[in-house]
Amino acid sequence: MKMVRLDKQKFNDFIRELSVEYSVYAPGKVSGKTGFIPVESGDEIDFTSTVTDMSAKSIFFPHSEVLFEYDEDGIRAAQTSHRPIAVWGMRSCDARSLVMLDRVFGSAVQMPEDEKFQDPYWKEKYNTSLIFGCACNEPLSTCFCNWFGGGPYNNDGMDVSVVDAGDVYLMEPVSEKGTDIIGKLSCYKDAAEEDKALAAKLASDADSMMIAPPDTDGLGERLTALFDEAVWEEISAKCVNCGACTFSCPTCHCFDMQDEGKGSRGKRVRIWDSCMFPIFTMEASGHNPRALSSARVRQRVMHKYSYYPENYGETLCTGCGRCVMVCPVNLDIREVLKRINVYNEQEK
Amino acid sequence: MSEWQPRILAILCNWCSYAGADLAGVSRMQYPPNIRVVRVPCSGRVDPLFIMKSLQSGFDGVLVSGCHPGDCHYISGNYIARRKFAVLKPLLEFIGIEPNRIQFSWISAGEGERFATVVTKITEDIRKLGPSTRLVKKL
Amino acid sequence: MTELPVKESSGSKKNSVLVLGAGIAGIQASLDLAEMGVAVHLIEETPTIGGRMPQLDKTFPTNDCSMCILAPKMSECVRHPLITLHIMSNLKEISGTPGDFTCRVIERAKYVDPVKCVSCGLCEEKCPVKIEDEFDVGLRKTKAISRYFLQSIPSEYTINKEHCLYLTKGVCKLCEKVCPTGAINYEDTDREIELNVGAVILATGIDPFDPIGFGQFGYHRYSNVVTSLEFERMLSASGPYGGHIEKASDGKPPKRLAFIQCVGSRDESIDRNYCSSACCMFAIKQSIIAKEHSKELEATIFYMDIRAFGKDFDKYYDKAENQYGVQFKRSKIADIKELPDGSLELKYTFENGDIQHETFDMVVLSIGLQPRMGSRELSEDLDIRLNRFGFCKSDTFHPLKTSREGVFVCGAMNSPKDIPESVVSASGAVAGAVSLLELERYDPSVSEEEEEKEKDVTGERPRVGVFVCHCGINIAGVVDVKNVAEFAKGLQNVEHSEDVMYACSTDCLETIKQRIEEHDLNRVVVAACTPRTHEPLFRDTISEAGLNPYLFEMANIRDQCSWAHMNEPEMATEKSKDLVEMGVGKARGLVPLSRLPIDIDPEALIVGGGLSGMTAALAIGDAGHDVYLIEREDVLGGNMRDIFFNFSGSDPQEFLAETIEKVENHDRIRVLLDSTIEDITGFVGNFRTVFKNVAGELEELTHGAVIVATGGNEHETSEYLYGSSSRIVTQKEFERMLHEGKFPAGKLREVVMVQCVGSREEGRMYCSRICCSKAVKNALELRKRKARANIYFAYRDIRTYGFAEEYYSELRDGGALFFRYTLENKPKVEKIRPDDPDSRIRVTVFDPVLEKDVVIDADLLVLATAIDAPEQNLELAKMLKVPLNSDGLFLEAHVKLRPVDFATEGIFVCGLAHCPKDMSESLAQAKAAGSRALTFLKKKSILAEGTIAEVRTDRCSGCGYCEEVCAYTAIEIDPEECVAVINDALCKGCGACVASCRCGALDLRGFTNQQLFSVFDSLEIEASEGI
Amino acid sequence: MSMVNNLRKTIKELLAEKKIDLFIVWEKGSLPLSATPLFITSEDEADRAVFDITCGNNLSVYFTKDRKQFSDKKVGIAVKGCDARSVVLNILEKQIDRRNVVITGVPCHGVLDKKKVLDKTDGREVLEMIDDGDTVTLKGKGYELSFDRSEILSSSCLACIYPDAQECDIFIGDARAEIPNENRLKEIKEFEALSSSERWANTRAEYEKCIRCYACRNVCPSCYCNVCFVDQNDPGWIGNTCEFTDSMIFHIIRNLHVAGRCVECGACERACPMDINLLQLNRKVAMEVKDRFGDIAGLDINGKPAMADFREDEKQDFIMG
Repeated sequence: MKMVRLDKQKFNDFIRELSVEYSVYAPGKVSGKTGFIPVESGDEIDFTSTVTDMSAKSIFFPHSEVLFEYDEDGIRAAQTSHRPIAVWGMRSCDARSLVMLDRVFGSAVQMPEDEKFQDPYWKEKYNTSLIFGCACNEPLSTCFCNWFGGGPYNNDGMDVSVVDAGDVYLMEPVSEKGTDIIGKLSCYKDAAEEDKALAAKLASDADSMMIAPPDTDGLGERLTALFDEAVWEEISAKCVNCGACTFSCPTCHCFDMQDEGKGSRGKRVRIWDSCMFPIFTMEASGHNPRALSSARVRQRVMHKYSYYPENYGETLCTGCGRCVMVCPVNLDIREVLKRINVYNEQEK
Repeated sequence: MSEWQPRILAILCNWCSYAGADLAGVSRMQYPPNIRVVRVPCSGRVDPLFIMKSLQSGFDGVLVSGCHPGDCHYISGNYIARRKFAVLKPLLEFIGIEPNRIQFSWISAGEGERFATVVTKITEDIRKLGPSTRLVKKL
Repeated sequence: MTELPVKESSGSKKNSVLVLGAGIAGIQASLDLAEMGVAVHLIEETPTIGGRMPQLDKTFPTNDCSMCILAPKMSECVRHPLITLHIMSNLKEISGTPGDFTCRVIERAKYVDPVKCVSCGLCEEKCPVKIEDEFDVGLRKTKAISRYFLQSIPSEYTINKEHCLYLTKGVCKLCEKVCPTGAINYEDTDREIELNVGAVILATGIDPFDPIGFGQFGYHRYSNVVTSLEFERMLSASGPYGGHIEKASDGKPPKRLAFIQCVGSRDESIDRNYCSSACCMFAIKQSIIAKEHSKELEATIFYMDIRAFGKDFDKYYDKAENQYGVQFKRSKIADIKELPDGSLELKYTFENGDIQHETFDMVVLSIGLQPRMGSRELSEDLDIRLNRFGFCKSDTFHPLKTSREGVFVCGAMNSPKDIPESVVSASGAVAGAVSLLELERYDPSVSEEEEEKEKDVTGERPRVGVFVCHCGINIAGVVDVKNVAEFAKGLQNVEHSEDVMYACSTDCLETIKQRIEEHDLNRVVVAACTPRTHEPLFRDTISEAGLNPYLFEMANIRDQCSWAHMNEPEMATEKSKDLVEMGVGKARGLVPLSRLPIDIDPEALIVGGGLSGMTAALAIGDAGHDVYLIEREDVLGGNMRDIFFNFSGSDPQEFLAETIEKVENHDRIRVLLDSTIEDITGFVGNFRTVFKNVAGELEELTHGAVIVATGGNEHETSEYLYGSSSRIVTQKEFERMLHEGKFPAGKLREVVMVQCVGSREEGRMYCSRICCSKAVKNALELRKRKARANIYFAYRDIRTYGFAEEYYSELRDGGALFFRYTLENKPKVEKIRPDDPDSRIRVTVFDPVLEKDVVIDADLLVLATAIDAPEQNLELAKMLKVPLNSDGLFLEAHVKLRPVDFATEGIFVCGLAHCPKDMSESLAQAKAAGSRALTFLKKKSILAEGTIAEVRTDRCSGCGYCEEVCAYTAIEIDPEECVAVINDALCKGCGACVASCRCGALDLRGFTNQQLFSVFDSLEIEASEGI
Repeated sequence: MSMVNNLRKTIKELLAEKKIDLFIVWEKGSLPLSATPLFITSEDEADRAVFDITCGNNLSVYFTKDRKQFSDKKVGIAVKGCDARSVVLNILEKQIDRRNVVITGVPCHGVLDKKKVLDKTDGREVLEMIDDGDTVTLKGKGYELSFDRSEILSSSCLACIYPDAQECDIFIGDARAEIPNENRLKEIKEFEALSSSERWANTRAEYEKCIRCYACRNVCPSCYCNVCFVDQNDPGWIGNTCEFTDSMIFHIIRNLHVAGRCVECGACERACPMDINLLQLNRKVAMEVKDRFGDIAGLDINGKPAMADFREDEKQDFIMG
């Protein structure tokens, strides 16, 4: 595959050209917080943060999404825009998360092959999307993407991999869609050999900045073995069970459905939910299988590092570090995983 | 209806304000037909959330009325209510909800005329403000 | 439905009572009797119940709205199945013996069929005859066909036959023509009925003094001189001027207002040498209210003495003076002159003889209270005696008995009274009446059979029936009723909708029942008039059709729609649709409610063995219930043991001895002397008390009611050198001195009495009420024994209210000297020989008449010391969870209408524990407390309200806010489970706890969050775009 | 440092004398700007206890977690002035048994607000922070910044008048009583001075950010309902969507629910991942409660919470005349 270079001075042209066919999303600031926002020109993009405050998942899986509306005349599907989505500037951790989410929304492993449910709301957006990733040259101290097979220059989930090389962006298509688009757009030139060398240098520099991961092999099994252990009480002691971690997480995807209606008119809305909330598992009878905080914290950890890997062969965590940053009580997932390791060896 | 007509929810306590509203009617006092009355036992029953919900639901204004201090059929329900409103109203004004959208009054069983006056006043106030938009939830 | 005694009068004399007069006293007496299971015939002369109270705008000292507090009682009274109301009726004769009277009653013709009349008012509108409105004391006109006042109960119209053109001249009949229901009946005649009853209670009340023949103040000559009653109507928001005070001369609001006190009171020249007791407070109230209407207004009260002697009255007086700036001028009005601009020039004389002139815009005559017109005739008809002023005669020890056995009196009929005292006397009279009856305890709960008849609607989807009432043209004349009914058909869950001519008519009620059957309706909405009057009727109707009565909702499209928007028919129709939609919204979520029975233990506990406690014990014991009378001391009698005289000359000690004997020998009363209460737990009907008995052992009692009669203490003063000399004594000590004839050595020539020792000043901002009368009484006794003694009074206001005024005059006329002192200039007291414990006392007091100090070397100084609340009240109040006021006195549920009840059901108060009062008043209140307790004890069970709060314990975090905000102590936090627990017996269903519960753990049945949300959400409102 | 040593010593003593089963305190967090709660049950853990500018968490929140998890334990807790008021409030509201808690006051000179720090660094990551009492120095990749400590203090601390516990069993050092603070209501008054529509625009912009993660609620010691009203669904009080009206009403009602109960510790604002200036409304409400009812939440252990109380002669200027 060929690498191309985009002069940053031409970045606006690039976005404009992309906008002809796509709704373009890119990192931007809303009221001081960074996330992925719809843009029409490069000027609206704010690319200063390594990890945006909010992840990119809400582009495809919004916090509140109307599924359908109803009235006396019947039920109508929610109105959606049919323009495909292009996302610019997704870090490897976010791009990888989309792959993980797509498995859930599009090819749930629990279902037989011919009955696999394709979530239309996700699929419609995701399948036609175009992801321009952006490698991290300066990973943060909270980044731990290298723990689970990722890395600052990992390309999973991207259609085009982008490297910020000073005055230019170096782009390399990593999927068919990526190749197509690179072929279609006009505002860049083929990359030179030095460019490729620079990209490789930046990649290895970035990799070297990452802190060496602990041993995560067999983490799932270890967790399963600890299911009934008191360690969860210790780990969860400081957790206040808010949803800051789950809502900022690029891979958390639990939702609730609510009907909002008045008389005979209304709509059904899918809303983010969090396994941290006590009512998440509240049953109609009033019984709550995860009434205690420890059970909920365990669930979150198990889901990410045991259940999902069991089903799909990789963890449901891309190591973006957002949960580490937002946790109001500094319950650091990295510390939790280390503690699991230690507990296994020493105390069990 | 051709012209915009505000719809105002009035939450009235059973013993004083609702009786005052009845008296206004019995006395054939005329006031604007824009209020929609909900009867509750006591102003003390009124949860501030009722007011928020009504605004969200699209009412253009809300009036809550109970017995004058000291008159409460339930001894002190209106005092309990008053504390809630004393906090709610400044808070809503603080965030920028128009002050006249939500109003509180004391109307006794004998104050039919006052009821008519209060309703006239709040209707005029809200007509001036125009349709409520700030907390309305569109379905 | 229930096992209530039948209300048929004849042949059931043993459990029926006739009450004459349906003012507040008559209403209270009827309600108390009916609650005990007694059938009541309530006879009222006018076309409505309510008496004088509805004429009042506000009531003192709380400024409660009079109608707000009275209306619920009125409707309760008229709805009670055991009360038969006879309006426009007069009692003509009582024959037979106590326990078995036959009463002849004339029911006057009403000329309007009350069953057909829907109170639409068309007749009044069309009637051509204007007459003076009695209710608004002539300030506005009414018609020959009318209702007495707008909120009359019953609300039906009647024809005034003296003025009706057809009935007097045979022409007109306009009302008949316009009446939509054919309710007019010119053929109606007076009817005579005979009622067989066991006892009679008279409560005919009072009339205001009519100053018209009393030239001095220019009433009816000067347009801006009005009576206090007229002024009250002016102040009233529902009055003729809509609450705007206007001068008759020019319609402008007055700026300077004068109140002249004692018009028709304390006036020997017109044979009214009694104090009307209420007018001082009435004037203070009116001045405060007038000032509230307009801040610029200046009010001056011209008075002789301000008699603010009731509970918290002095604080009110103080508020008027210091907070509202009302001027108080102690002076005599010499003359009033009308100036050309209609203002009035008052000439008045101060105590020192100074004469002043001052101009006012309006003068209010504080008219006194006098016996009701026709009371002399009535007394002859009924063979009862009156006192010299024409009030019904009763004696000190039996204040609620008339001269005829079995006939009781209450309210202001036997002496001028304000509202709470009338209410007290009414309940008290009931105690007398029930002692003549044979009453069984009864069970008001719904029988199982009845319960089974009720259709189970749980799990059914709502099937709502809507009935939209035309109310003749009352609604249909404005609202497009058919359109509304049609609209309702389209609403979610509405199974049936129709318009009906008169929803409340018998045939329509049948229709509703049929439709419930036909369409299998499980919720009913009636869009008609106000639920405040009609909800009970419709609830009964759907109940007869097998639906739980709470599955009903009303939309008020008459009182609050068609009547209020008569000129905007389209908008009124739109509003009606919305109201129906909201009604359906509420109805959708309604669920059946039941009123759970709470068993009642038949015994009563009375705390305190003084006169009040003993009297209450006898009232309950005589009604056949066991009573525990607990007393800390080793002897019964309390403060009464120190009382030896009274004005009437009868012997208090003899009466006390009789009472103690009756109590001690009563087979229903267990006297527990030398005993102290350790703990009281439980609630109405189910109290449990642990006390330490005479042997020092703990004993436990169970009982259904508690009466607090803990009395009061004489204030221990250190003022005026008390304690330093044998010649300085309190009135209590002085009374014993008089009784025992043991006076200080030597001649007793100069006796000084100082009033208000410890009362009405910092630390005790209340009047001890009885000290003035007591001092006067003792002074008169002294006069009897030592005719040559000179008696001097140092006082602030002489408060010999009621008939005690006569004795005050007697003393004054007999030469006693009175010096008024002020707080700033109290009498000075010194011992002539400081070291001698028997020294004579030199009293220096400023005489405001002579404007100089007067020095008296007294042989005896008698101090009228205050009455204190016992300190133990606090502990008892905590145990009972009832409140004390800032003076340490027990605080009743409502100072006007529930003067012996606590907000917490099943607990009552009487005597000095409530506030200072005299012997007769204590007796009346003790009987009242007994009666009120019997309204519970006479039932085997009481029914909890249907609309009460409930807890979802899984949501409750036990923060205790609900407990704090509940005025009825109906919620407690269970200390073990840390969750709120509601006592169904005590919950009144106000919902304050529900709205105060952040956790959503509480809800109010009948007004649940869900139900109310569905009302707020029911309307389709075109939402505007958010900005 | 001696303060922290004294704190550690106190914890050890309490544990050694078996006066407590557990001590709740802060320890150094995994990030330079964070401290993290620490639950000490044995003396050897006590040396991990710290108290510094990073210790923003109001630890009293843990008493009501999992339905009063410590109800059968004797608990010691380290508190700042605001935290102490939370403890008092929870005692008044029967969530904590006074007899079972050893309130240990620590002298507070304010805690930092991470957002303010990141504003200082233009969003650059902080790798090290040094607080010398007056000046704070931040270090990161390629930069070092020093500035006045007050510039990064939480808005709650800037308005604080009770930095130290007014009700406590032990105080590490000398507790200060109420301290003057002229600027206490400055921001509120300034906001009030804006026009109604300006205020609305402002509020809307802030609360539109809300992602309904409920971190504000969950770190709040006054928010301990078993099921928060917003989570209840029979009936559902308000929607859980991110639609502005739903979020706004959630916050309005939450504010009313903590009216007279909010100790203005600022935990909510610091916890908000979307940087909403949550405390502004809380402080406005607290100001009204103080003005109208004379109450300051959690100050009087013998008092009654404001919203469970009333006085007959209260100001009622908001009632239609």
